[in-house]
Amino acid sequence: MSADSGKELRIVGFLCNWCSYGGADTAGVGRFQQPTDLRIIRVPCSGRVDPLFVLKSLVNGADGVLVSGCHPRDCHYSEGNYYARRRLEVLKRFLPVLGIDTRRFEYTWVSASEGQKWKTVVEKFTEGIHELGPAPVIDATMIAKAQILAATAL
Amino acid sequence: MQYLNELKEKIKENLPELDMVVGWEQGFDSLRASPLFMRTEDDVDKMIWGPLCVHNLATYLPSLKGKKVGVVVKGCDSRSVIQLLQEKLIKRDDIMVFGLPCTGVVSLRKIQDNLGSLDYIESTEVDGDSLNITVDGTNHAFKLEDVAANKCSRCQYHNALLSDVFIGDPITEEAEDEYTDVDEFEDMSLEDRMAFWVSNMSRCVSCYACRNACPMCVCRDHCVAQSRDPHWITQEDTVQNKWFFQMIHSMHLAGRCTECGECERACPVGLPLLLLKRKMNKEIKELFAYKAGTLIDAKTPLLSFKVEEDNINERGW
Amino acid sequence: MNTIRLNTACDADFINQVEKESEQDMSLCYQCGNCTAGCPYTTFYDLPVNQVMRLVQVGQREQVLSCKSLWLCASCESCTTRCPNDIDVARIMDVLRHMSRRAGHATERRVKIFWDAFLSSVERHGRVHEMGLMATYMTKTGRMFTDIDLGMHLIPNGKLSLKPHTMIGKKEVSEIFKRFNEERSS
Amino acid sequence: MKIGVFVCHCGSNIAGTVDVVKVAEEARKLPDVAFASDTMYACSEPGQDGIINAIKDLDLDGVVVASCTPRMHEPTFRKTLERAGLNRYMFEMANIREHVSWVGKDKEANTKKALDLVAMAVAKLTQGKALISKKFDINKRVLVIGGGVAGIQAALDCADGGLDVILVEKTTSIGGKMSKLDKTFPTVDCSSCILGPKMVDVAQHPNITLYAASEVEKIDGYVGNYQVAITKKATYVDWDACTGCGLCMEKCPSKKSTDYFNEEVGTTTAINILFPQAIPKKASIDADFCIKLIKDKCGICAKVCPTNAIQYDQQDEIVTEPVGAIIVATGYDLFDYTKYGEYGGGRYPDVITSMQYERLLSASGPTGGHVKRPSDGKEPKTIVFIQCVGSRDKSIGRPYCSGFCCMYTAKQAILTKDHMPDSQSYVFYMDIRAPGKLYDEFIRRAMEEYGTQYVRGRVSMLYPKNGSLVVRGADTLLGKQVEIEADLVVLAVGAESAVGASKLAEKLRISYDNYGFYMESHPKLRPVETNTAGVFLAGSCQGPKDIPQSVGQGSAAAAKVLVLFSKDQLESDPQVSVVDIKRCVGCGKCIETCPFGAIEEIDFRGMTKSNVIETICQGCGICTSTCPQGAIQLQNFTDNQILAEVNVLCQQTLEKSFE
Amino acid sequence: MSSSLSYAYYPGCSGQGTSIEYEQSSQAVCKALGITLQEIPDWSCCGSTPAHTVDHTLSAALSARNLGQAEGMIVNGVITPCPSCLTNLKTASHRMKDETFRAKTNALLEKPVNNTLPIMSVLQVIYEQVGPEKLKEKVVRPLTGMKLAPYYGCIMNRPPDVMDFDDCENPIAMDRLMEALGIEITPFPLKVECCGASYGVARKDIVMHLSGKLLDAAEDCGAEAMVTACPLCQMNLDLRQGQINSANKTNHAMPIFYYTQLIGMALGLDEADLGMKKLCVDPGKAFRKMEARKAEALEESVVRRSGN
Repeated sequence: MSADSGKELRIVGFLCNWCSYGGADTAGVGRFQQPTDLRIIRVPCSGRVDPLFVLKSLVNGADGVLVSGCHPRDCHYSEGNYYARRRLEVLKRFLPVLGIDTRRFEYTWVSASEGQKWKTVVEKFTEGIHELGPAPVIDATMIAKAQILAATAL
Repeated sequence: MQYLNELKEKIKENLPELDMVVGWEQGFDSLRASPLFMRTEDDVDKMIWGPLCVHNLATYLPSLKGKKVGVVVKGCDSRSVIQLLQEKLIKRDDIMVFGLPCTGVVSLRKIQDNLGSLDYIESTEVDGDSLNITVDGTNHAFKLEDVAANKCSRCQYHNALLSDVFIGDPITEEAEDEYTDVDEFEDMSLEDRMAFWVSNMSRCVSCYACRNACPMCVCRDHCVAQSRDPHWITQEDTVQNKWFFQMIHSMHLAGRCTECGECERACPVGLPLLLLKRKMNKEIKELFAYKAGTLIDAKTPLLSFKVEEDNINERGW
Repeated sequence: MNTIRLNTACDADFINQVEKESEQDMSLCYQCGNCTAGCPYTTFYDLPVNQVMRLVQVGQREQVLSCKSLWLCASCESCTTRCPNDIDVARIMDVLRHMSRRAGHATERRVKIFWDAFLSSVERHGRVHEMGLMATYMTKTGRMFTDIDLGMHLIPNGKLSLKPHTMIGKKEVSEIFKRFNEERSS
Repeated sequence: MKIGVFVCHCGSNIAGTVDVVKVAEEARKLPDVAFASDTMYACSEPGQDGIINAIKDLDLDGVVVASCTPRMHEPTFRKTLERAGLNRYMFEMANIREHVSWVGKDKEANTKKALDLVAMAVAKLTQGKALISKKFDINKRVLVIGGGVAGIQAALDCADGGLDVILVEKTTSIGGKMSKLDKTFPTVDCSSCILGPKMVDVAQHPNITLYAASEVEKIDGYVGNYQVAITKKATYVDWDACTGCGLCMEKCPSKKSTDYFNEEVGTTTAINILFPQAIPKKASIDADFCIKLIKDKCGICAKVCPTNAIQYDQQDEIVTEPVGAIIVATGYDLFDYTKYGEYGGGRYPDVITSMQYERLLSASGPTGGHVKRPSDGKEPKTIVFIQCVGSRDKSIGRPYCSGFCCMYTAKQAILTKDHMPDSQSYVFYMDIRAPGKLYDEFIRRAMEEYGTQYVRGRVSMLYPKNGSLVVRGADTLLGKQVEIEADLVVLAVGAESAVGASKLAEKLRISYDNYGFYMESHPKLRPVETNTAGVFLAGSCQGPKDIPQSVGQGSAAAAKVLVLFSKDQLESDPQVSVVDIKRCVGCGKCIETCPFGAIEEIDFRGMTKSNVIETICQGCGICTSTCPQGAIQLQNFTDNQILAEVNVLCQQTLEKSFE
Repeated sequence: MSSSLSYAYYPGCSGQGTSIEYEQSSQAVCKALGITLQEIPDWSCCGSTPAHTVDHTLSAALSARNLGQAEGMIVNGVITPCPSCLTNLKTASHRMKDETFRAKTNALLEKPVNNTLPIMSVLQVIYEQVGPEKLKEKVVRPLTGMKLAPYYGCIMNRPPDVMDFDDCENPIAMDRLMEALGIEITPFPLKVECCGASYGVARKDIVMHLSGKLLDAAEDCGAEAMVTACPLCQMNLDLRQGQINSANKTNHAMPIFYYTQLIGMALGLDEADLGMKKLCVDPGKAFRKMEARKAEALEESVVRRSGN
């Protein structure tokens, strides 16, 4: 299913104010059309993104989470994205044990001038999320099913 | 009860300079040990040592900050001490470490699985590599190996890595840890993995015993799980909240967890909580060739960075 | 010169088709003329390459497909190599030639006959039989003395075999043509 | 809390693809929203008045404006709130233009998205609180990096405005690219005649300290209080003693040294004064060619120097200067045309760059202003100029127009005719870009009065033949391939970002585009500002510029600094981290990760705690995501504020777990 | 046998006919340089220019059949002396990196192709795997005194994305190899200009014009012979030199060598194996000039030495 057809999915973006948020603005100024699923939360720096925001989103119904910051070496705060890179990479690798598809989370580096790149990132990521479909919903039905599954597995 | 007398002697020798020494004594029955805070020589005589001494006593150190404290540690426990020192959560000058070589400790859960109930233990005897438990007049013999904690079979640190006083002969053998348990778990389908956690977490009673037992959980009264500012977890009794708490715990322990397994041991409903932390450690090891609690002078990977990372490659977005 | 009514005379399908078959974006061309500047064949063209590109941009199907230039491009890759916008111009020329062929044009008849003779030689023998190729060409064009002077050197030096190559899998090769033609006609 | 929501139409910019009325209607239903309406232009005077009136009439506690990017108008609306008596931080923006209406065409989806963004902003605002700025002193000195014409202008304007100026120049003289030019367009006046006096003014201005042969090593601090470490590179000459007499140059036996000033047309001596009008007029030694420094022989310059200024053992020296603002004017470099194999890749001596030609034309150049071609010293008769060499060419990664090449090529064609009346110039061009005052007229003059042949098309190759160069190009107007046998080929090389621009950007913590040009804060409205407070741009470091534009920007940047320094104190941004002293366990992890050293360890009633030094904190929030107990919170981006936004978006049905 | 220099060899059709001397000399030189050529079993025509003027899939299929034949062989890659074959093979391989195109191409073939082997020219292998240095060591009969214009033809290096060898505007591989033999290389500006390709038959005027220009330029820059790596170029310049002379009213007598012939000579291989006699324009004059210059140089050095 392509990103622009069918039901919108819930994609949360955390973008650093200086680079990627600016890049998304640049994409807007350039009128680069993008799928509409993404909602952007502005943060000062990718280093501000506690991986727990991502997990919190994923556990509570986000179908995808995207973090984007300045390219390595270009952090407005010199080092924020280096910390972010380690933390987010660890996070991405942690997801499988939870049973969450790693493709539901990605982090990228997009500068304020890269409007075209931002469009590509949004398109690619959104398309990927649509390919995965909606994230499993943790509701009573799922819990009941999980318990039966667990019981039979024993 | 190897080395016990020597250990007692050493503790008594050093007790005058210390506010207390933390060790183990027999708990409410012969199978169970509990922490012992020794302030007098009489206290020291109550001490026990052996495969029943399960608790990681390092857990008590941060809350005893400011006091001069001795602590008795097994190999695995010593890693927690090192990690606490590395993070400056305790002061080296304030603690005295009594290190021991350890061949493994029991898993009460495994024994319980065999006996059905642990409520009526009459006597417990450790004899070489076997464990004899009498319940209701019946003797049950176990091989220690069969009822040892999971962490013991893959133990790479039998001897305390750090000690001011080391008692006994160091054990030379060490096992490999390839995180096969993590790999096996991840062989299951994504759906099954998620179902596993959802069903497990639905049993969680939110008692926070896992957190309280964790030597590296140092926020204590200020745990974000129970605060409104920041308000990470809502008051609702949901699976999401419980599961998310375990994620918080894992993330907070990323690059810090020494895999002592206290979280899992302390859990009253037997949730496999160590698995999450081991997954985290596996990735930390692969990414940064780092193991928590092995070097005092090291820097925790997530509190540092390299401009060019060795193992993190851009995925070409 | 006729006036081209840019809005009504523009064949958008044509532009799309060229872009699709060549996998090139025609709008990238800003008419700098570098392709023409470097083209060794431009002296012989009726339309210089940059004008071919321009005519495609404005959707002039007939004029493009019926020009001689398409049949005189030797795919020397000069245009592609030097295009500042990384357009594979030679590939566009090739694609236009395909379209021209399919539309039944052959503005350089002898060139087409030569190429066709070449391919039919490959189809029949699996490899090109140079002597046979020349024979076919001469018969079809009626130019019986083409390069007869060269034969005087070639034949005695063993450089022109009278017999075609012997090849075991020549049927495999003709099958390729067969499948191609079947697919084409379907 | 009583929040007012204002949804902006932005004319049709937003309203065209977002149902703003519906967004406002739906916003009214959100918790804590006391008022919501749509407005044509929220940023206009009536728009702002509407906000003020609503605040006053309804006694609002906070405002959400859904319009364009906060990077544009957040400061505007914060001032609006202040005028209405509200704290400026009780404000959030929902970016429904750049992030919604301009990037999606589906009105229904856009409207839904816009409402989500509004709901997020409202939720964040409910967790916000009033923040008060602190005041701090500023150091009214300014650093200007780069001594080209933009930097000179900026330095002079600042100095005339009464500021102390530190001017740092990488080479041994100020003057930049302009000092290499013979004449300037469109007036054809002598470059050094108009630049020279300005250079002298710099040297003589009591408020300007000039560091030539120096580079910025490190920059610490923040707006108002920067500490700049400057490396003074060893010149092996004591500049306090050197009088610039030039005796050393006469006697230096190492005469094959690279002549950078003359673009390597000819050579110079190992000890040299960059050019006769250099400021400072001091000699320096090129260590790559000095026999004394390489082989420990020679030493002639030391013997002949009348003031004993030669110091072969001189070392680099680092000085630190405290400043309050920085103007970056590091200019550009020229495209390396050897990337073009079809132009010979540097193999043909008579294919030269426009800047080399400039030196050949210059009366103070290596040929004394007589155009002699490099291969045999003959005067060329036929000269071909090729434009867009390294401009507008995607295949070599230079898709942009360098802007000034059309003009300088016309100038050079005119000068060529002036120098050699019987010569003929040809210019291969793609488009002529001459939008400045008197610019197009100038191009016309080159054609009409000076007989320059303009050929519309690119050159595909050139090769030597019988002592000439065959230039093969296209005349697309004719639809023909054309050839010219030329005696000299001049390549109008484009501009690219200066070597080392990205490194300096990292030191300055400013951003740059894909080509290394520095990013201005807003392309139209804040063209000389950067996103880093106190750092301004002038000249070609921001993008290719000609002399008038560079001078204009130099003055503009100076004006911005003077405005900044017009107050005695600056207000600190209160969006800094704050420690909740109760929650802090004193582990020091925040101190470890803070890139600015803005967090210190303090003793609080016998316990170790962290404390944020407000003026140093830059507000990145790394500490906040580091602290496990959430004890240090970046104001306006607290965990609770971000969580509030997340919660708006991710509210999976909360099912009670079974017991 | 697993020599590190073992390649699947694609001779190309003209190697059996009009460029037989190129084929012979390539074989002989490779053998002498330790490059093992295993002829692709039952290879077929790549389709050359005519195929790609009809359809790109057909063209790719004709080439790909040969790549398929080579895939079973234990070799380091596929090599061919002919630039036209090279272009076809490489373009087919390049385009088949696209899944859809590969599927379309494979549909025309008996047996699908994996497209795994690298494809190179014999020139590239000699230049990169042997190199001018090693070649120089093996020279027994230096060709010092010979002045040559190197002519690469238009498609040996172009387009650079596909061909991925040497410089597309100023290739130097053949220059360096020839210099290793002692030959003096004259600066030749038209190294990559097209010779008129296969228009010799249908549009002779084109070849007369373009190849004529090449001969003029070679003579202008003082070359006494030309060296080339392309059968079509060689044929246009050599075999058609007479036609060119009469059409353009010139009287060139420019020998046109294959570079392999010259390497073979310098390595001391049997002339019969190099097909030197099969050239149309007699190279004798060029060799005589070379010998004369050699003798002159020898004399000069003797004089200089005795003068000391």
